[in-house]
Amino acid sequence: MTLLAFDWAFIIEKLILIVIIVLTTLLITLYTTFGERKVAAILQDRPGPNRAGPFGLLQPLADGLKLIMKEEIIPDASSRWLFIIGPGLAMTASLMTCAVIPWSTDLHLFGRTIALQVADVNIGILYIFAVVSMGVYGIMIGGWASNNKFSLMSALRAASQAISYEIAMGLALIALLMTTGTLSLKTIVEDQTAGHWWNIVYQPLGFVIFFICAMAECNRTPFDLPEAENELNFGYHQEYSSMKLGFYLFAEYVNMIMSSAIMASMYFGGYDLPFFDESTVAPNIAAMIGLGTLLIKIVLFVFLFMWIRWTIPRFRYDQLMNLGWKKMIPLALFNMLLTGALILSKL
Amino acid sequence: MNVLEIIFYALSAFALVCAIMVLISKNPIHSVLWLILVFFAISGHYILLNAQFLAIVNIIVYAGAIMVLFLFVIMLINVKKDSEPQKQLFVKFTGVIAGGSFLTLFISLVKQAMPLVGKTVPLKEGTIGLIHPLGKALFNDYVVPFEISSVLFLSAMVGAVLIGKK
Amino acid sequence: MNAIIVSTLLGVIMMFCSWGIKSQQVQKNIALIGLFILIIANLAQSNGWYVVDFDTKGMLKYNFFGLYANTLLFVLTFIYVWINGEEIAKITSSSADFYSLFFFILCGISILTSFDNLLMLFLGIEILSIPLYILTGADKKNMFSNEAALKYFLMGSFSTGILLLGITFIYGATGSFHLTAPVVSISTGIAQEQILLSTGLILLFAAMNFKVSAAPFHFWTPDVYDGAPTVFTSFMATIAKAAGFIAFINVFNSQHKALGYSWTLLLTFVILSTLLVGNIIAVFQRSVKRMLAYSSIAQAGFMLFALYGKSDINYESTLLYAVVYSIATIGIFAVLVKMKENSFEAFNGLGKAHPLLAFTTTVFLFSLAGIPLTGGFFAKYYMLSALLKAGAGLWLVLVAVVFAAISIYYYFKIIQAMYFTTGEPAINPLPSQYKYQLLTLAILLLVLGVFPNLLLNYLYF
Amino acid sequence: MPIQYYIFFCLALFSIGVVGVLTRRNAIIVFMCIELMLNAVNLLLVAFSKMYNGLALQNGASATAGIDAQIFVFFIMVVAAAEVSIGLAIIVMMYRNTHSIDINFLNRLKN
Amino acid sequence: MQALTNKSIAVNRSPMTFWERMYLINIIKGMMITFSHMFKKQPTVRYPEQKREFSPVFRGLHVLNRDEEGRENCTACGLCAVACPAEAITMEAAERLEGEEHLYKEEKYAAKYEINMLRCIFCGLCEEACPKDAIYLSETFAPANYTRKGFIYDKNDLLIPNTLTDANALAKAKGVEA
Amino acid sequence: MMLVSFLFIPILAALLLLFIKNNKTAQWVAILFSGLSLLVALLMLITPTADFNIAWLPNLNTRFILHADGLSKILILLTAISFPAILLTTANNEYKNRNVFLSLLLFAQAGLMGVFLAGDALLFYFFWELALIPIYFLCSIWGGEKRIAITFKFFIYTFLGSLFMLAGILFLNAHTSDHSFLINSFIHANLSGGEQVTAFALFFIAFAIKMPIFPLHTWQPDAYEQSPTAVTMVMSAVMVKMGLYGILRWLMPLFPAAFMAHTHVVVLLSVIGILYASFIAIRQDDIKRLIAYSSIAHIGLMNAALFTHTQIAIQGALIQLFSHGINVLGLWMVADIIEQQTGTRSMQQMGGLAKKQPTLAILLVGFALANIALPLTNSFVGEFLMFTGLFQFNPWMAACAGVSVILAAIYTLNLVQKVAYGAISEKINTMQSPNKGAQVVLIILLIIVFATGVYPQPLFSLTADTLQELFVK
Repeated sequence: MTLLAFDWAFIIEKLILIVIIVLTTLLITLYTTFGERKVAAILQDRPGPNRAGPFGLLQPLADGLKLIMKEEIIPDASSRWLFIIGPGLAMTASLMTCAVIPWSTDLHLFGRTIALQVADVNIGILYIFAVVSMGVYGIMIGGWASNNKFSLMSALRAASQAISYEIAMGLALIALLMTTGTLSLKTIVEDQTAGHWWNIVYQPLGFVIFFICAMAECNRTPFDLPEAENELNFGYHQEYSSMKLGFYLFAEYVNMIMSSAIMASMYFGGYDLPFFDESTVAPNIAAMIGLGTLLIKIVLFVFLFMWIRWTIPRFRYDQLMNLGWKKMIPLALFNMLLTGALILSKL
Repeated sequence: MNVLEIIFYALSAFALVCAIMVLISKNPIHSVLWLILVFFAISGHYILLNAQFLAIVNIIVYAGAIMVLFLFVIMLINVKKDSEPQKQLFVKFTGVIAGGSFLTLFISLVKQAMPLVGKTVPLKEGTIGLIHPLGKALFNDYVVPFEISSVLFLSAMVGAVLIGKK
Repeated sequence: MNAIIVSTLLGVIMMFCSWGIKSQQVQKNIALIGLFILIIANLAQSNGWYVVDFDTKGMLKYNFFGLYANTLLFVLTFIYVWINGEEIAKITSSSADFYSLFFFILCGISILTSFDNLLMLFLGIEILSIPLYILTGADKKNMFSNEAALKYFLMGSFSTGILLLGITFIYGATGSFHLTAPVVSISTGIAQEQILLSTGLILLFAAMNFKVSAAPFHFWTPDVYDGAPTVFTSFMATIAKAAGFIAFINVFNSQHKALGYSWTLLLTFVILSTLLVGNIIAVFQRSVKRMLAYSSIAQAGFMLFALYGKSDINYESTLLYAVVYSIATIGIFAVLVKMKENSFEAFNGLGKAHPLLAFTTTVFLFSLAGIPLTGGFFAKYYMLSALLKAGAGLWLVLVAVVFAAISIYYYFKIIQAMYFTTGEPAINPLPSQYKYQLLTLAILLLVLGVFPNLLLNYLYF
Repeated sequence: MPIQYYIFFCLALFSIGVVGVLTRRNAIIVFMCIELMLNAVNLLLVAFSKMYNGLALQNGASATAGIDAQIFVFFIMVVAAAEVSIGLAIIVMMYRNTHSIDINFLNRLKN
Repeated sequence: MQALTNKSIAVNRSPMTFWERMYLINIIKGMMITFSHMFKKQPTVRYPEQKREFSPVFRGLHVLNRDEEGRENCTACGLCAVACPAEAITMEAAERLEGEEHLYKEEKYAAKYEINMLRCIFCGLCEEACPKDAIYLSETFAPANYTRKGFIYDKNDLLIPNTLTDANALAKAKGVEA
Repeated sequence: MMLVSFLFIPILAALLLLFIKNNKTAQWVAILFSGLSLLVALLMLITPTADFNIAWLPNLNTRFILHADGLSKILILLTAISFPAILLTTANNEYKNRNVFLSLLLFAQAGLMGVFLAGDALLFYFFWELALIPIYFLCSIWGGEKRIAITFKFFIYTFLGSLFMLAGILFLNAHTSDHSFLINSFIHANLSGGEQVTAFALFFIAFAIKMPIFPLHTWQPDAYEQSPTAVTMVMSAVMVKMGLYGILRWLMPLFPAAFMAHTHVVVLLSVIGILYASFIAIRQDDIKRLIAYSSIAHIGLMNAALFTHTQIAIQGALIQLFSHGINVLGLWMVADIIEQQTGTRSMQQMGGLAKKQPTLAILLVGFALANIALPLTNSFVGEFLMFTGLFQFNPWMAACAGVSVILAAIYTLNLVQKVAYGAISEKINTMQSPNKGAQVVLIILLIIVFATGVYPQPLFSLTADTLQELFVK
């Protein structure tokens, strides 16, 4: 069990996988931005972008192109390097999460068994935590480097928000881990596939807490305090333009997808398609079905995110903190105790 | 020199450079960032020693929580780089001399330590750094300190609230 | 184990008391009841009755000394709260928070009196220190208090780093964190085989010196004691420090052999410099509070004598000294709290204005100075006796004696001010029972000054 | 990898921390240097832990030898987290009153 | 005070019950509301392709009219400029010379006639003021231009095409290719 | 039980006095109790006394032992006589908070009694300090103008000395076979030569400061001058005897070898001290200072006699312990009466006492003669024996010391001449006869002076056992 046991074929295989996953993720993200606009439009009884390409499907490309073409502005008084590093960090941190997500069952290609997961570490959930906790740096550094009051304030808000909700999130997860008994995402998903109930059945409260915290971590409305336009103009990326801004915007959507994927894997059986026996089809096809299932789940979650965004108004800052510290954490603790009690009573 | 050794030297050198940068950076924010890099390097070392759990906890706790707090506070009170008037040169000099002699002293001591000669640290092998053995040890032999550390947190919590509230 | 569990529970209860109960008087009474329960619980364990009895896997080791030290320190805390409750209430709107911190500190103390593993030592010290940092900074609006807290905190964390490096070296040498790990006894010098262990022990020694404010690691003490709110200085200088010494003696009574001859050398150096720094600088202080801070350094020098050798009298002397010194210091700080200013002049004419107060102050000062008929005499006596029994040279005793005589100088400055100079003492109004509380302390000291064995007999059940 | 290399490396890190504590004036940076010291100690503990584990494996003794050092590291991290919360609270409190976190201003007490 | 209408609703200030404070129900209600909008008919008019019917009183860009012989109606009397609340209209008059009768209806005509479309508020007062039926507000709208200057429409831009000289011109101008 | 009562009575009285605010009552209570202890002391002379011996601190192996042999008895007697005498003579003096004053004085008495009775080193140390601390407060509160600094100097001196003694006690304790503090265990302690010298030095410093011996005497004249007279009397009559007692009781038996090795040095120091004090005494104008320096000279002589380690000299010193106490007490009393009534201590402003107050003058002359050690006075016997012993020890030193007798005659007679004779000065003129109590006391003292001078045998027989013990071993 070591992370450093590798051979070259293995490395190449993983590299390819990483590239594919990252590219796919980026692609999906692109379309998530499109999806966001579309969902917003539909919820507001309007058609949404529909000009570029059929049904507006090329719209994200156009958006991206626009961002790239924009003028690159780096404010004079900013810390130049940090200003540049900030969005990169945000993007990297959000992309790194996908390394431990099991996308589907193993593929069998060219006589090799290829796991559709970059790294099956036995501390997968901790890894996710580590990466998530890194995510806040991008925002903080970017906000600070802009040398703009609004940016700084929103960076601070983002940081405190992230720290506050990480705790409740962790506590909610601990309750889940108590039922699963493993930290490896792969094992968690496999346990759910193997004819058991999905974890949501055991951990409904935990899921709700996790979901809310995930929303807060992604800075999604109603928790989008860091970029509250009416208070802080545009938040931490106020001074950003061009693709650096794009990175920030992208990172948010990547985060959203990743948290959806995590939630799907941890609470909703991951790539498990209910009432379907994978052994009846060829393994590769089963893997594809699994992948599709997971993607559908992700899409559903992403839709949920958007749906909430366009329904619920933004919190006030004190409300946000109260919710985090006075409601979520006690609730998560209660959930943990309850779980523990139940497990003990079962023993 | 195999790959592992190269990784060891690279990580060590990286960590040392970053640590020195922590020291000599004028801007506190830069110091924080360099320190984060040091922590990453140390996490790399943990992975090299196959202490996976500690590696990840190191990142979560140090890089993810502690340093965020530092950064947060520095931003909150907005320390500018000019706000730290420079110490006199000789103070710095003395400090460096003191640290240097500290290091030399201990290195010379360790060099004399006979029982260490020939002892090696196996890299990348061993299972004790994994979460299962650690968890077993933590909740069997070390359950008392584990529970007691909660007192520590309680007191820190009460303290932070006491100091923080108006 | 009882003490640890009960004190934690009480700490949590006090924590919630600050929500539910607004009356400070009630809070104080709850704290007192809690301390009483704690004392009872600890006594129960001394008699073999447990709340929870489980295998600590060698983390904690209970012997009678530790339990008895617990009892004594809890009683001291009880006295401290009993006397200073009102004063704590003045600092804050809800003293329950502070009481809860006290209980956490007591938990740390109960760990420090009974640990058998360096991990527990580390945790104990931290549990003890963190609330102390807070207490130092408790007076939030006061710049001095803030500064003291920051200074204490930075220095404390630094010493924790040193402590940890020491522990690491010890682990590197022995492969275990247990105190009872095999230590080869070497009589002369440090052998090559032991070099890592010795280095670790020396680092540990330095860090522990830091915690008990022995020179040359004392420099934080005056500032911190001066800056902290006086009531809390009283606590820090007495109960917390005593716990530090008990931990000190617990570690080094089994471990110092690895250092061989150098141990004596090292200890002698530390003791001498502590005595020198504490006493000499105390002479020149103009503020009583600062003088007491330096004097506490000097007293630490005396308490270090107990580390010289390994015999029963070390434990006896540590306990007696800790208790007597704590009572006297709590008393003198309790008087100081009521003074409007900290200068010596504030005491002018106190003997005339408040004879009882002045009398108790005199007893406290006598005890600190080690004058017979007060507990301080026997405390010092036991220390010197321990020193001689450990085979230290007579010259060290003489040096100690000379410093004791020097200490007379600054302690008696207060007595002179109280009795021999006329003036209006700048004193806050005293509650009626306050004098009698102080008188109780003074009588305790006098009783211990004639019959110290009242305290020590229980060590040999 | 010989254990000495780890010791040297960790001591170097530790010393850098010490130098920082001695030379810097900004309280936060001093505090950060203290964290650096703690990290150096952590790494050293893990190295020792692996060393003893390796020895035990060679001798065929219990495979969990040396695990206590890693547990210790875990506790150090726990304590460090608690300490940081307190320390930063104190620093912020101090800043509120004095608008400075320069530890050289702390000499006010001496007068 | 007596309420004038019964439309106002008294604010309920009773403290919220536990369930209300949980907000869960209300959140779900709100979510349902938004969700239900997914299936509602979209009122959007897909503009360039679809166009909404204008009301008969729609007031678009101005045109200067010609009479049935293709002559300009405007006599540069200036009433429109006077009537214009935004002061968007300027003009210069000139006397009709010999041989220009086929161009201008009266002896006086507008040698220069400019409307600043950036100022114009499309109120239609000019139309009402004109005694000669010379100015009309058409149904065209949403002009686009690259410069501000481009929005100052002169007479060439305003005059409707002369159907006598170019039969298709009007249709072309309207964008309805014959 | 009799021995305990010596401690018990004054302490009880002292505690009682704290609650008596009335000056008159307080005075009478104090006199009553001190008289009671005098009675007990007299009783002790004629009945056999049993040791008092109970365990005190078992784990320290220390016992509460009170033991009285001849040496103790003679000093107990001196103490018991001094206190009622002092209280009676100073009954009219003005002291604010008289009850506290008296209480402290009686505490000091208890301490002194304890010192003379203790048979256990730790107990001895305890009483040693108990005697010191009340004196510190007495001098600092009720003393003269420069009292604070001077008393503090006195206190630090003696306290440092006693701390050295404590170190010595600890040292000896560590070397006894049974780790006890009993004097017998100490005598049998297993000490090498060097260790004996060390311990000897530690003890001797404490005693030398207390006596005081040149060059450690600097605290004394100032302290005597600045203290209230009652305290001065206690100090010079009784407290200085603590040092001599310590030498006899502890130093000689415990460290015989070291003692013998240092005799010459100490005697030489003493002789220097004697001469030095005497010369200074001649130049004094202040009565109190004169008596103080004279006291240094006498004590120096006694110390020299002790260190000759000849039986005859020690015999003399033993008697002189008592006699000097009585003499100096008388002198102080007369001086105090004069000072109280005239308000001055300067001899320049006095004269003609014999004409104005003949009784007082006679008393003064009587005590002055005793101070010079004229034959028929009590001092003569003691000094004669001491000089004889000193001469046996070293004739040259004896000669030098002998000069002091002449010097003593000069300054004492000078005192008498200036005070008692000559024209009646302004100040003396206002004097009235002293109160009855004082007169009675002085007369009794004078009777003792001459009685023991004529018939010293009781004193010899009282101290015979001590001498026996010292020289048989």
